[in-house]
Amino acid sequence: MIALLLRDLRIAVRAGGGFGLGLAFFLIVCVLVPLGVGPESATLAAIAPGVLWVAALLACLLSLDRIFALDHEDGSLDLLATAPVPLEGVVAVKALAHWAVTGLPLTFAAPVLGVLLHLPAPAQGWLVVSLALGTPALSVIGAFGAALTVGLKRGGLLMSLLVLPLYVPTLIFGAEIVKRGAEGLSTATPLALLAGITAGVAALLPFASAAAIRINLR
Amino acid sequence: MIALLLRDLRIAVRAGGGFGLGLAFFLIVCVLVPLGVGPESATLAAIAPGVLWVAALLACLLSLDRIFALDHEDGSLDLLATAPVPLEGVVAVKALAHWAVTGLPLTFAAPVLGVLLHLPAPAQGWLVVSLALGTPALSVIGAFGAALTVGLKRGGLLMSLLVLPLYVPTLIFGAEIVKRGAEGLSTATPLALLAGITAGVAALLPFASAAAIRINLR
Amino acid sequence: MLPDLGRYSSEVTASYIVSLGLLALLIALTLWRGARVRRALEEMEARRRKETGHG
Amino acid sequence: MNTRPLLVAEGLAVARGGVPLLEGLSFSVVPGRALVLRGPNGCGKTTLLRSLAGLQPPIAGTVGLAPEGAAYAAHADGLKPTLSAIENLRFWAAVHGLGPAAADAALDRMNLAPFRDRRAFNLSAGQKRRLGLARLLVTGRPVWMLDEPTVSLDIASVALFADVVRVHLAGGGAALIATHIDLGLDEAETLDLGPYKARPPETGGTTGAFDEAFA
Amino acid sequence: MNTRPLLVAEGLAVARGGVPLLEGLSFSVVPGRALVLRGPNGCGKTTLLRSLAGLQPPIAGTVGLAPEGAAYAAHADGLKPTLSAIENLRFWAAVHGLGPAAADAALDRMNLAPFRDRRAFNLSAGQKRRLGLARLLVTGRPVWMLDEPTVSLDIASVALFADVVRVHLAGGGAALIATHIDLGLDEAETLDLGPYKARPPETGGTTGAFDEAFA
Amino acid sequence: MQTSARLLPWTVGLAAAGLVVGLVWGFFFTPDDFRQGSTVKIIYLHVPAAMMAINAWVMMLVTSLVWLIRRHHVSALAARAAAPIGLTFTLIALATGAFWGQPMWGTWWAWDPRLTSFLILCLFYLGYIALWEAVDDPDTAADLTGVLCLVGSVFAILSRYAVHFWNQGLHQGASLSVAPGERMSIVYRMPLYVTMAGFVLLFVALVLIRTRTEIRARRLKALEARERMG
Ligand code: HEM
Ligand SMILES: Nc1ncnc2c1ncn2[C@@H]1O[C@H](COP(=O)(O)OP(=O)(O)OP(=O)(O)O)[C@@H](O)[C@H]1O
Ligand SMILES: Nc1ncnc2c1ncn2[C@@H]1O[C@H](COP(=O)(O)OP(=O)(O)OP(=O)(O)O)[C@@H](O)[C@H]1O
Ligand SMILES: [Mg+2]
Ligand SMILES: [Mg+2]
Repeated sequence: MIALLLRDLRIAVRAGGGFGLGLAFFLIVCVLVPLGVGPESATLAAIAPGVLWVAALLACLLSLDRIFALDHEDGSLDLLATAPVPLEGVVAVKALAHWAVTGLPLTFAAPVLGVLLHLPAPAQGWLVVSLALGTPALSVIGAFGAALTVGLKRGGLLMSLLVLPLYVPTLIFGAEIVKRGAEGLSTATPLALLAGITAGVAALLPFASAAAIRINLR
Repeated sequence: MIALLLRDLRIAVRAGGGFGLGLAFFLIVCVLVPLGVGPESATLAAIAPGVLWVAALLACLLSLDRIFALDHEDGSLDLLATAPVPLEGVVAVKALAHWAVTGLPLTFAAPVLGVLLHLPAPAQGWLVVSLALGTPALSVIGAFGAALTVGLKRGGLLMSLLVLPLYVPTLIFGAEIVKRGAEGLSTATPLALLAGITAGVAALLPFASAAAIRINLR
Repeated sequence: MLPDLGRYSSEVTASYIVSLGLLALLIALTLWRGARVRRALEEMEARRRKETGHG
Repeated sequence: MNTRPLLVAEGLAVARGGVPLLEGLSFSVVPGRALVLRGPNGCGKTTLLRSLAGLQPPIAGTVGLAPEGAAYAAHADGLKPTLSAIENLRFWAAVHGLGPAAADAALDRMNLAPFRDRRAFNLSAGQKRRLGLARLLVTGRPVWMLDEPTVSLDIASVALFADVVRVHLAGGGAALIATHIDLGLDEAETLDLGPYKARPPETGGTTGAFDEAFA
Repeated sequence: MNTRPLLVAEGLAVARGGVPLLEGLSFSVVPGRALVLRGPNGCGKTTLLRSLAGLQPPIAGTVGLAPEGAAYAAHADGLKPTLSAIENLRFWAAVHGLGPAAADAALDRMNLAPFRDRRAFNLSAGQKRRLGLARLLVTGRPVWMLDEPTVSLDIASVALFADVVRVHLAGGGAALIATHIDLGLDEAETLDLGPYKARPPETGGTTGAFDEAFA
Repeated sequence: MQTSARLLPWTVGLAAAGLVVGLVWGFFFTPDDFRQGSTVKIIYLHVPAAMMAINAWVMMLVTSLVWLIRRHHVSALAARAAAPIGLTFTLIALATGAFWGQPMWGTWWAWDPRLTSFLILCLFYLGYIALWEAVDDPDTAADLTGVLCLVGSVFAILSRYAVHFWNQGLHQGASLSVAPGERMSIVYRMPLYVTMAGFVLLFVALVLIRTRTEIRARRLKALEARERMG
């Protein structure tokens, strides 16, 4: 388990492993949006929460694309399945590793981009909080999607297709938190709901993912 | 050449080949944005052009992720490089195939999503035009990025990092066209510039891409 | 002896600190890596010289 | 050493993609013995091994095998291209609850020591394969299931590998090897899969799906 | 048949990852003959073949080969998993300017006819390999460069393949084969790469260009 | 190597001198601007940094060309060495600019064309460095990044025009050039010149050091590889 975590992290920080690239993607999307939408700071401020969350979501999505696929191609997934470790654990650990490589950096980088998008100061804190709470859910759900599509060549896009709908609740509550924070309203409810989602997902989805992988392997 | 085109298209329409998935991704992003940003139609209308273009751009990006990587993994790129066809041609054809699979459907689907984002009616036509003009450039530029990263495992994200900045001009002009269309201004200048970019890129970049591939193969 | 920076003292000082900080970081990294690589290379060459000396 | 078989297959029938390939297979492997599976390409060796390893369910018959009894080595080696040889091995050792020492030993055993810190990505075909086989040594599993283990190994390496297997058998292990070449293992009896080819259902074979046309 | 060599290598030295592997290689292959490259794992066979095929520049020496003279078959087969066997072949035939007829012929030749419409993805290891070799028949190139062509082929298929090569040679072609097993080709002379192992530059070996060159 | 070794101490010394003098002078001994108040002092960091950020990329472009055409290894390594420095300067320009914007424009960040194009330049730096890191065969990496640098430069210029087309900004123009409008008085310009010189020399010095490091690193890599081969 620990070994698996370490290995995944090590692979991630190796050349071409894509550490920090999720971050870069996040950054770039946040830069592109104003280029498309236009520089009026009022508009930007209005859409900032939504854009930031969508960007974070896409960054996660893109980076977990091949979370299992690579292991499948080189056969290590077969071997892990026959190894004396529960496949559920494997899935959970891989999701965790992915979060550590993607979600965590995103959370820290978010405020800077908030500034770029003229996100009102009070909302900054809430942005960080909501991301810290929400990104783990993104990773776990994404791992499920990756597990479903592990067998397929070019599964990447199909996966995003499957996963994005699953992301909807997380996105809505996450963005809601930031929006309310910006307007100085109470954020208790969405916070609770978001936390609930993350907890539930982290507790249950790994089993589904493991099942999906087993099916894909035979 | 023709054979290559047909083959790529056939692979694309095969199961898991990712035809229409770019489209679906486009659709989903356009759906997610209102969820994140909120339902006020005024805001949406204001940001519609930008969002649509950014979404289209990401859809392209995601789907061309592994345009060469797959051929590299299974060795067909080596064989194509030794085959009696110019590598530049190969690159161009692959970009073309990618466009036919991604950019083209996007263009047709755009108006629907425009409505969904309250894009004012007059802009609809311009949206289609700008996409039709711009997406080929996206494919060609993307092919260049893919060529640069072909050797690498998990090159996908690095590629987006390399490619997205290159997309900036296309994005700006494309979105500008739609915005001006929405406001009923003249769109001649950005149209001309966009067309210029597409033409220039299509004419020159394949050589750079081919060079990059040759380098990666040795 | 700091000159009084009027209303904007915070901005000015902050910008100076940040910039000099960044520069310092860059320089530190450069020197550190330089030293590390040089050391590694030297001991590697020493080893090779010994081997070729023996053989 | 005791002779309770480590692996027992009874009336086994396996299918791939809905096509029954082999049926009526019954055999058992006792400690210290190896069983070499022979058969033309596509007769179902890989499929059989996957079924025995529990990666896919047989369509008929039973597999008697201690849980965590078998280590499976497939066509693919399960190596991470960006990790060094030793890192790859250490990982598998850790997964199977063995320490790094075991990994080092295994590396030397397959004499890959010179490539200890080389990215797997930068190994030649045969070196990769050897590394993949070294993995078996860090599983600590009694039954080895090997799918064409000697692919792209040179003569020396094949001999080395045969040696490793011999030691494993001597240590009370067992091995199931699908291969086309002769390993020169005198502990090995050979099982030709030809006779067990699944008959089309009309003639009483196990029924699969309708793409019999190919099989 | 004429005996102007189809492939001439002079004073060839090849490197991989900046490390010189082989040097001082000089040989030539005339029509009708095959050259079998032998050498332990990692001695540089693959690298040599890639250099000869023009995929990577040699660090010294020259390769004399007609443009479009060689067909290269690597460790990987260049098959599209989602395309059927025949579609894969037809594609390569078209790329080399041959018609679908050639593809069908090649398929039968490697007796893959039963798997004509099976996705490459669903072929067994050996079947995949055979399909990859069938590709050579649709290139129409005189010089074949084969990297361990018989990997995971059963005995029958090896014989079949040797036969195909024999015919190719008889037709005035030539072949360069890196392999560890004996193909039983009597047209083949063997070249052992052992003696050509690159020496370290101290003892006058070729240097990997810039890297060690500068002081 | 030898030439650089001889050059190094001088550049280092001069760079240090220039920076210290210029910055101290600028920070302590210049009057406040009547409009901008003390914020004008930021210019001594901002402008040189911005200038060098651009020039660094130009330098990389040139060296990449030299590598691609003449296959001169050192120049490729020089390009690699320059990238992080350029990135740092870009960040400094951005940061100081941001701090300047707060009082002047009342916002940390505005999507002003020059600012935006700088942000994009920053992205190009990131991509370039990432590619260097990702490819592990040195020559391949050099070639690829070289190609990227060429194409990137073209697109960087394109983007600049695109951005200007996209939004007319509130950022002041190059007032050092003979602009008709407000020219900074001599009081501000002298220290500015000095700091600029300082930044240039600093850049040169760093490039020299880093290039030497890169060369050593590469030799090291080669020797290790050879050792493994035995
Ligand atoms: C964060 C955003 C900013 C960026 C990226 C930025 C970037 C630049 C660049 C690229 C230059 C050109 C240097 C040259 O022409 O050689 C420049 C010069 C300058 N900037 Fe900024 N700037 C920013 C914010 C500001 C702000 C907020 C102010 C003050 C209101 C400002 C004042 C100046 C001045 C006075 C110059 C000197 C013009 C000249 O003499 O060339 N900048 N900046
Ligand atoms: N990218 C690389 N960097 C450094 N060394 C490498 C790289 N790739 C391969 N090597 C080394 O180059 C040597 C030659 O590899 P090559 O694949 O040519 O051997 P081979 O003769 O084909 O071996 P095999 O018979 O196992 O295929 C091997 O020792 C390998 O470890
Ligand atoms: N997904 C699939 N659907 C249908 N048939 C399949 C599928 N995968 C493999 N097959 C067929 O199943 C048969 C057995 O495949 P298997 O890989 O077990 O053969 P094998 O004995 O391992 O051959 P080899 O010695 O070449 O590895 C082959 O004829 C193959 O064509
Ligand atoms: Mg098999
Ligand atoms: Mg090889």
